[in-house]
Amino acid sequence: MHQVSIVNDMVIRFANVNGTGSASANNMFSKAIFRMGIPVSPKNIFPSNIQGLPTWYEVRINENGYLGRRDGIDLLVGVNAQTQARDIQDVKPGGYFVYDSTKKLHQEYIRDDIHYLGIPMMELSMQHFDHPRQQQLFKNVIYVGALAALINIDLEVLKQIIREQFGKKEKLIPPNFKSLELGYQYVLDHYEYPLNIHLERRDKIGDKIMIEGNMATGLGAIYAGATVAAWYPITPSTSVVKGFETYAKKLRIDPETGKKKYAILQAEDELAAIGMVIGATWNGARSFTATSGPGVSLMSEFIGLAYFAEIPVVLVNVQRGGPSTGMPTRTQQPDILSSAYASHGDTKHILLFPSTPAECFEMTADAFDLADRLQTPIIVMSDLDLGMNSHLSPPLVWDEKRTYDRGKVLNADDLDQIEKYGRYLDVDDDGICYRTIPGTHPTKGSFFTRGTSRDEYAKYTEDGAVYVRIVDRILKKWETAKKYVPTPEMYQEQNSSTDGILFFGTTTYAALEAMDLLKQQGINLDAIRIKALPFNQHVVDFVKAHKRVFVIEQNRDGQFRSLLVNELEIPPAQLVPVLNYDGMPITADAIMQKILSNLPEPANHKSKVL
Amino acid sequence: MHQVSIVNDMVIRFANVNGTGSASANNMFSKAIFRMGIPVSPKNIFPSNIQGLPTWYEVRINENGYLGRRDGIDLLVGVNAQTQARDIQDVKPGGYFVYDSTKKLHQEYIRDDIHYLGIPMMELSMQHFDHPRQQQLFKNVIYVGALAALINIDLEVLKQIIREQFGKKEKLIPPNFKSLELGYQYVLDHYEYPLNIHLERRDKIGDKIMIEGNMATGLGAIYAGATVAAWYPITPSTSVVKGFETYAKKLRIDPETGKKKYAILQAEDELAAIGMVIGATWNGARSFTATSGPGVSLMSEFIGLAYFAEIPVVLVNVQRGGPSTGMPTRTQQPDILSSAYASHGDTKHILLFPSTPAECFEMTADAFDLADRLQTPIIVMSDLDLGMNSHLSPPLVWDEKRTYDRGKVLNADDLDQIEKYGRYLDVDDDGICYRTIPGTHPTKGSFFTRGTSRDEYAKYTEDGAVYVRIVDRILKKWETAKKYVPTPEMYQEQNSSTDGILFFGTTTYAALEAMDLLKQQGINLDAIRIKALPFNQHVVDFVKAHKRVFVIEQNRDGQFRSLLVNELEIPPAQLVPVLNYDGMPITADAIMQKILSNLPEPANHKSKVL
Amino acid sequence: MTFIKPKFRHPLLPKNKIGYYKADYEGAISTLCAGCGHDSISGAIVQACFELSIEPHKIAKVSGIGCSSKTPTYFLGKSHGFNSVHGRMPSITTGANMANRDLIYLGVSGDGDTASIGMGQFVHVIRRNLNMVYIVMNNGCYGLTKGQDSATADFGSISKAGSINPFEAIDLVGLSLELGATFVARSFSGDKTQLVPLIKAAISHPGFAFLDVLSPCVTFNNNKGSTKSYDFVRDHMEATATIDLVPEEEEITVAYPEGSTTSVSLHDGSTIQLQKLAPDWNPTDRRSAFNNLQSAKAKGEILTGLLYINPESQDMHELVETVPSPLNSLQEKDLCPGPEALDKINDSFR
Amino acid sequence: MTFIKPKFRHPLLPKNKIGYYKADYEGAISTLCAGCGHDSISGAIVQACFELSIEPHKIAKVSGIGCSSKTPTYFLGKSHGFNSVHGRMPSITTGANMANRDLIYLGVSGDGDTASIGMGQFVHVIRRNLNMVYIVMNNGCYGLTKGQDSATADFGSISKAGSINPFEAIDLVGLSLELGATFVARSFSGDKTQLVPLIKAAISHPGFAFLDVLSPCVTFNNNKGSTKSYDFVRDHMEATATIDLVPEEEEITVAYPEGSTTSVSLHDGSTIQLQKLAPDWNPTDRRSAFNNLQSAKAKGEILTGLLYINPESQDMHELVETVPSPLNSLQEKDLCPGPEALDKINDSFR
Ligand SMILES: Cc1ncc(C[n+]2csc(CCOP(=O)(O)OP(=O)(O)O)c2C)c(N)n1
Ligand SMILES: Cc1ncc(C[n+]2csc(CCOP(=O)(O)OP(=O)(O)O)c2C)c(N)n1
Ligand code: SF4
Ligand code: SF4
Ligand SMILES: [Mg+2]
Ligand SMILES: [Mg+2]
Repeated sequence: MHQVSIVNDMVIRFANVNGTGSASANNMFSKAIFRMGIPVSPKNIFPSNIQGLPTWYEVRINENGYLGRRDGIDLLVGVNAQTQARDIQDVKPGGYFVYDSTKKLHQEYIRDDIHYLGIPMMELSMQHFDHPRQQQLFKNVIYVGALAALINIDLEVLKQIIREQFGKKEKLIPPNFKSLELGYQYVLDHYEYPLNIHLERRDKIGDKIMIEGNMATGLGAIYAGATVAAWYPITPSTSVVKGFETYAKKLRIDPETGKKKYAILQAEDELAAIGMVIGATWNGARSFTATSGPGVSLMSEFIGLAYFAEIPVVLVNVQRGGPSTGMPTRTQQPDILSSAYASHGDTKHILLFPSTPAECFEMTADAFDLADRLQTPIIVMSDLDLGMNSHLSPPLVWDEKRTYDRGKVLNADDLDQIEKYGRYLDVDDDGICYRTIPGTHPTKGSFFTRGTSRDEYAKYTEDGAVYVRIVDRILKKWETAKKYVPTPEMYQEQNSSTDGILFFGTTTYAALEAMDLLKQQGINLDAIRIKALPFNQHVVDFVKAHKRVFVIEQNRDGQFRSLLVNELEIPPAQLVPVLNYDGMPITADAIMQKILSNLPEPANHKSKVL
Repeated sequence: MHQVSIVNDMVIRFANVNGTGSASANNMFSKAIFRMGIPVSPKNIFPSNIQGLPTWYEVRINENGYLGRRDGIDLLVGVNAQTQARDIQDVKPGGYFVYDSTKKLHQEYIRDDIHYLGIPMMELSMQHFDHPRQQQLFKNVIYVGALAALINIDLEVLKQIIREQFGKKEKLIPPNFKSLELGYQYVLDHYEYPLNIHLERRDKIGDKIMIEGNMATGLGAIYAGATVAAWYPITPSTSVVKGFETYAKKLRIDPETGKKKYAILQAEDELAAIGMVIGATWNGARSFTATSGPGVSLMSEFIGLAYFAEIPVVLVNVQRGGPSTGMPTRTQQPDILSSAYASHGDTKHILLFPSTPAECFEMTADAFDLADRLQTPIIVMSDLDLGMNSHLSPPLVWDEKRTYDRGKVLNADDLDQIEKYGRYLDVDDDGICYRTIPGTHPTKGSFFTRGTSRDEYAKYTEDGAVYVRIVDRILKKWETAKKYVPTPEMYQEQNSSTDGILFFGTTTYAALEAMDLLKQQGINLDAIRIKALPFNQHVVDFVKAHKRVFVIEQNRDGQFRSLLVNELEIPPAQLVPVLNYDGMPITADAIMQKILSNLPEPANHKSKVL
Repeated sequence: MTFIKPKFRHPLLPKNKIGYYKADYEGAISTLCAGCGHDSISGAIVQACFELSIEPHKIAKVSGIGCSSKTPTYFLGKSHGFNSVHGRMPSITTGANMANRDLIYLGVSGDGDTASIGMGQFVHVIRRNLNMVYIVMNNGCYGLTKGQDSATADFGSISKAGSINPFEAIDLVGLSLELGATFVARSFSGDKTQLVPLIKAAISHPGFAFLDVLSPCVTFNNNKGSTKSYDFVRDHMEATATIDLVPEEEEITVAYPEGSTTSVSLHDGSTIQLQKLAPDWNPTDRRSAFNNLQSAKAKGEILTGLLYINPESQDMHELVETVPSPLNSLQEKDLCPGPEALDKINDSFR
Repeated sequence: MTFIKPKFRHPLLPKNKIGYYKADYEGAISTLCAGCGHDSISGAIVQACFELSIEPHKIAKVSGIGCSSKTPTYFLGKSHGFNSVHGRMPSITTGANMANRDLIYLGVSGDGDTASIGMGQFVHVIRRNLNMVYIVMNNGCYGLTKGQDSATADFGSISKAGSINPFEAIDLVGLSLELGATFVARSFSGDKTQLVPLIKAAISHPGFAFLDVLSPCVTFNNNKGSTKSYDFVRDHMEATATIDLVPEEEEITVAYPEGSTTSVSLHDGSTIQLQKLAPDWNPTDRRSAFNNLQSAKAKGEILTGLLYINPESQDMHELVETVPSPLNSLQEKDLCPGPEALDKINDSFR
């Protein structure tokens, strides 16, 4: 079982019980690695429950920047008795199992192909703290201290994090320090350290930040000038509005009066939440809501209203697992079709697919411009993995020169210049009409917004020809949208393979790693990452340029693939589905295997010499 | 302007004001033609309003049985001053305009290519009736009398209809007779009759009936043994539950106690309506709801629950026009995608597509068997045209030997035989598991129904592998369903053309006529009518057997075509959309034109000599 | 009823304080049934806004779906309107109001729209004390979908012919009192003398002002004890299974002094008892409003007037402490923290 | 809290009239937070059903979504259960009840589940007087989504630390009284002496029986005035921006005589005042229930006990006049009119 050193490349998993305060200790652990300049990516695997059930925290550390999920645990910190048997099975041969040796390990749990490292965490904690609640809490910090010694985390980095975190509650600093040291010292006294898998400081982070997607989304709404946020709590979207609120409180309070330049409305349900958004944007404010699958289902009647009455809406869908309540604390990308075609009747909606927190920020801000420009719902398609886990991300960027695009809105002066205003007149021949905000002008520009058919002057009509004119014009807007939505990212200067790989959102992490893995086997794939629906010409060109395109997504039914076929009229056989839908983020390995199994003639896929 | 006689082939339109009692007079008109043995098909074109707005009643009479809508009005009865100008324009050259000559016709309305026939309807009515309300009502009967003379309707047939209708309110019979005669006599006295377009008795009806689709749907639910109907009023579905109630009152009241063997629940909204259905079927009753697009949108969260928790649901979607409130009194088939994939997450639902009232009856009854057998929502996709208009239909049939298929339900004895019951165990390897009804057995068979992920024993789990097993098994059920759903109808013994035509629901009427029109031009198309999703092998074979298939549907986005591509992996280019979405039923002519414009090489499409 | 309305305005017609004619507050011609109570309420709204000298474009009209919800087309043609979806007017109005606190929000709904599908939103808009007028045009039935019972059926305590409504009616006035609404009133569509001042008071109230207005449906309020002519209509409709015959009726008007009781005869000949609060009624006492309401109900009477007003009402903006200027008037410079602030934020995530 | 429950049953343990042990009414081990009030209510339900000698499989348990809605897993393991979707328990129960009037329907919901998203269905199930027990486990917050205010916050009239809830609480007891509920009661999770008989009475009531049970949330009911140890938890959570530290607490129990008032100290040190109805309280007088409720509220007290019962209650089946046998027991022969009847029907359409 002697192994060579593996530096800065490992997966560490913590097996905890929720409600025991492990979250903060685990976060501290990841942050320290980040601060040591080593790329790191933690994932929370938590139950739909508040206290007493198993929860895992899985950290991938990889100095090459591969931060998608990877199977195979190198080191597992197992402090949950309920799951110990299974946890031990999950350690990969040659790996480590760190456990609380206050209680003896079951004899039957012993595998002979892994290492066991007992630390008497609870015992140490009880020796130093009186109150049971503190004993429980600091036990977690003790194992962080132990890990610091075992895999070589800089203790000072950890302490600095504690200092910053408890700056205002100073009395909490010494017990945290103490706990760290207890664990650290125990390892020093009892084990050879560091282990063969361990860390070394690097400078691989650059200006990157570590942030949850939902926080970045909330910040995007702040920067885009949203003033009315309406929502109803639902995992995993709840922290979007929380992020918005956190920064609104910091940045949007009138310093003199203490009054708010924003309103956050906790609605009575999701129907009301999106209704409030529609009311607010109709009335000229920027407004948004965030929800997850069940919420989108409930919102679908209203989404259709916004589509047909042409009202800007920004809706963040932080997707979670399964139909119905499903797996509410697991990740998937299962709402592609239900979001794209939400609501009855002929409707289709603009979707944005961020894949990093920086894009959550940027695309959320873009969503407001797009909504105002295109006067229609814009759905930001995030997911639990992106939204609720911290990700290493490029910093959030706000271009100094950027200004809000409020789209075609007429003010009083504009109206004075117009002979006869028609809300649904396609003056510019781009499918987008001019809207007016209530209260703008004493005599001109008022109209009746409605979900029923109406003519160009917003007058109710049951005339079929007029209806056709209006819905065809709305379709023209869809064409226009292609100019405005973010263009896909290409990962090659020029296509060089007959096969392509296509992905979006959080499948990106694993997809890029899989490409590199395949390249190592001499298989070169062209790649495209899609950022928005409607798909524009680049997507068409990419698909056309390849005999076969692997479409990677995280749902059972290959929904994104359906969307591609349907919107671009692609022969389905050209698109090979690569699916994962067990609620855990897809791994590079799974992608690679699936692609390999589809490549009977590997020779074809070697890079062409140009 | 002299023309040859046209017998039993015409379109007659009545232009009325709603709320004036014209509906009953118009119905009487159609019924009389039906009773004269001549195929007839009336369509109501009514506003979303109760009184005072234009409404039309368009009757196609065709002894060859072509009863889809046809453009070009042969005779228009224009008794609505508001629309007279437009109505007159709609009469085809050589046609007739019958109007109330109590008021003089505007000079500018005079066209020289049509005939004007003034009848002083109001004047006649006022001469014979005192009360304004009666004057208004009988004016309508007067024009029916006039038409009887003009186009040769048997007066006795009309009188018999009146006798039957007012059997219990005898005092209403004489004034109706009187009115008929007033109109009839006026024509006799003032015009040459009958016109060159007129009727002659035939025997082309056979055992057919004339009934609204919704009434047949309601009857289907009665026959299938539905006991709990939960609904919320919405046009055009309201009359489904009304139909159910009408017959429940007749057939389902315990004669001794006067108590009901059914419960009709007018819910507070559509969410509650489908919730009640789910509760009732979970508890072992047959139950259904009927709604239209906005209702389906509101139901979508619950539809996902029923899909995932595997609860039988029968949902009738009587489709209407447009997204949002849209054109609530116009017909479309615009909810194909939103019904097939209703709800967030990976879901797909079984759809049935009736095209006649007889099929509304049969498929509704089937829907209950399918729901019980497959333990999932079954959506009957009707539409306004089918549901709210009277159609000439084969009689409703209930096979004496038919018995309810209640699917896999375990009773107490079954349970006693089972060691360990698992609600979601795929015992028979067809994806369908055994359910139990609450209260069945004191100690065995109880389980917890839920929308969250769970294992084969209905125990909550967040284990991804179990989730995958369950949703894959649900997909297996989808394959099994192909065996159970109605198979498509083929219109040829053997395929004989390179091109096919594919349709479903109410497009059938016009599609079949279009085929004949094309045949007259030497163009022969193979045809298939689809009755259900999932599509089975017949559909695959049909599409494969043809170079090109025209898909006829009534929505903007070609939703059925998308469904075909998506479910059958068909190259989209093979399917040519033929669309109509102005809210009026599609015409044979429109289909023919579209197909012709897509047939550059007509030679190819002539029938092959076999 | 549709006919052409004259555009011409007589120069001697009265103007209000801000120089508008009453016609400036009117809307398109109504397409409701002749005699429908809803039209009377529209008229009262026009009158109230005219008398209050509100600039029409400073009003936003919001409604759900139903005959009642169509009425905003028929008044205040110079105001923006939003005919939203069934039962969701309150959420639309909430969003709109939060975006711009400076407009007047006039919400119109029906008893189906409010008491059934819209119940949840109704309850919660009351709870938030949103500054708006909320008028329910209450006819005890679903007019637009052809006369099904609503959850407020039967205000006359006489059960409907044919289908006897087996359920307790929801009293929206009692309900809103219980929920702490800060302005609660009831009136009758045809009682202009009472209705116009109530609408004016509701508009002036800083918070949620609820107005339950009984509004007879000509066509579907087919109560027992109806007159001969009604029988004729019913017989005809029953025999032919069509409901296409709408009797043209006159608007029902009523005038009776405060503190008294009157009996109103509806289109179909049935009657309801209205009781008007006395002039010395103290509308700031919520408990006595409750008690009076219950007593009247026990007597089969319907209490009308301003039952309750909370003079201390604080509207939602005050409760959630937004800035005094409308949120929709804030500009990019007020809202966007800019790149430097973002640098600091980025730093906090390192 | 998860641990293994012993399966062994002592032969001397008491059985009820129909021969069941109390354990036969228990469910799976709770996974709620230690000390959660909801678990106490589950215990009371078990006790009540045991004492009433109901066959467990004759009960159907229905709930929405939330910590409270999870509890049906933790009691009556031999009964069918349905954990439906958020806020929609009433409609599921309505359908179920209409299908089979012979079972007992036990609906469990939370204050979020009922007073927010579920408000519409709550109001309407009351109106229909569906024969069911409707228990709201009322903790004034959204437990499962981590502690947001609910519409019933704040039952202790002490505003929450951090975010002060600006809105009036909805009093579900007052609301259901106003809506004409035929059985209205309130209790406290830890008051077994009061709660068990109330649940038994609710089960026995032929109609809608509403039970609002105050049920403190250990984790998120973080009121002001909390004890030192709570401060520590809060400080830690605030500083680390995590809410992963749940204090293990004991169940709060209380016992106080009828007619008296008691003050209950919650986990976080804050207190609420409970007032128990006197033994001679007449629960059939709806108006005095109203008045008492208002008076208690004015004093900052929460009235507990059976406030109102309508002894004439007729449940929905009686109102809509269904046959006495359960509809789900009717067979094809009872339901299907057969081909001959269809021939006649066809004829009527010719
Ligand atoms: C989601 C949805 N369900 C149902 C309908 C059909 N619908 C239109 S109006 C209406 C009832 C209106 O009743 P009410 O609010 O009392 O208005 P009234 O017509 O009586 O004035 C219904 C059910 C709809 N438009 N949308
Ligand atoms: C449609 C929908 N929206 C939101 C949620 C998220 N959610 C789950 S439980 C809950 C609130 C539960 O609060 P309450 O009913 O008071 O129960 P408690 O946990 O406090 O007992 C919410 C909002 C959901 N499951 N479904
Ligand atoms: S149906 Fe009734 S509510 Fe609707 S417009 Fe006519 S009278 Fe008014
Ligand atoms: S979070 Fe609150 S309500 Fe939920 S289980 Fe814990 S203590 Fe109970
Ligand atoms: Mg109404
Ligand atoms: Mg709660």
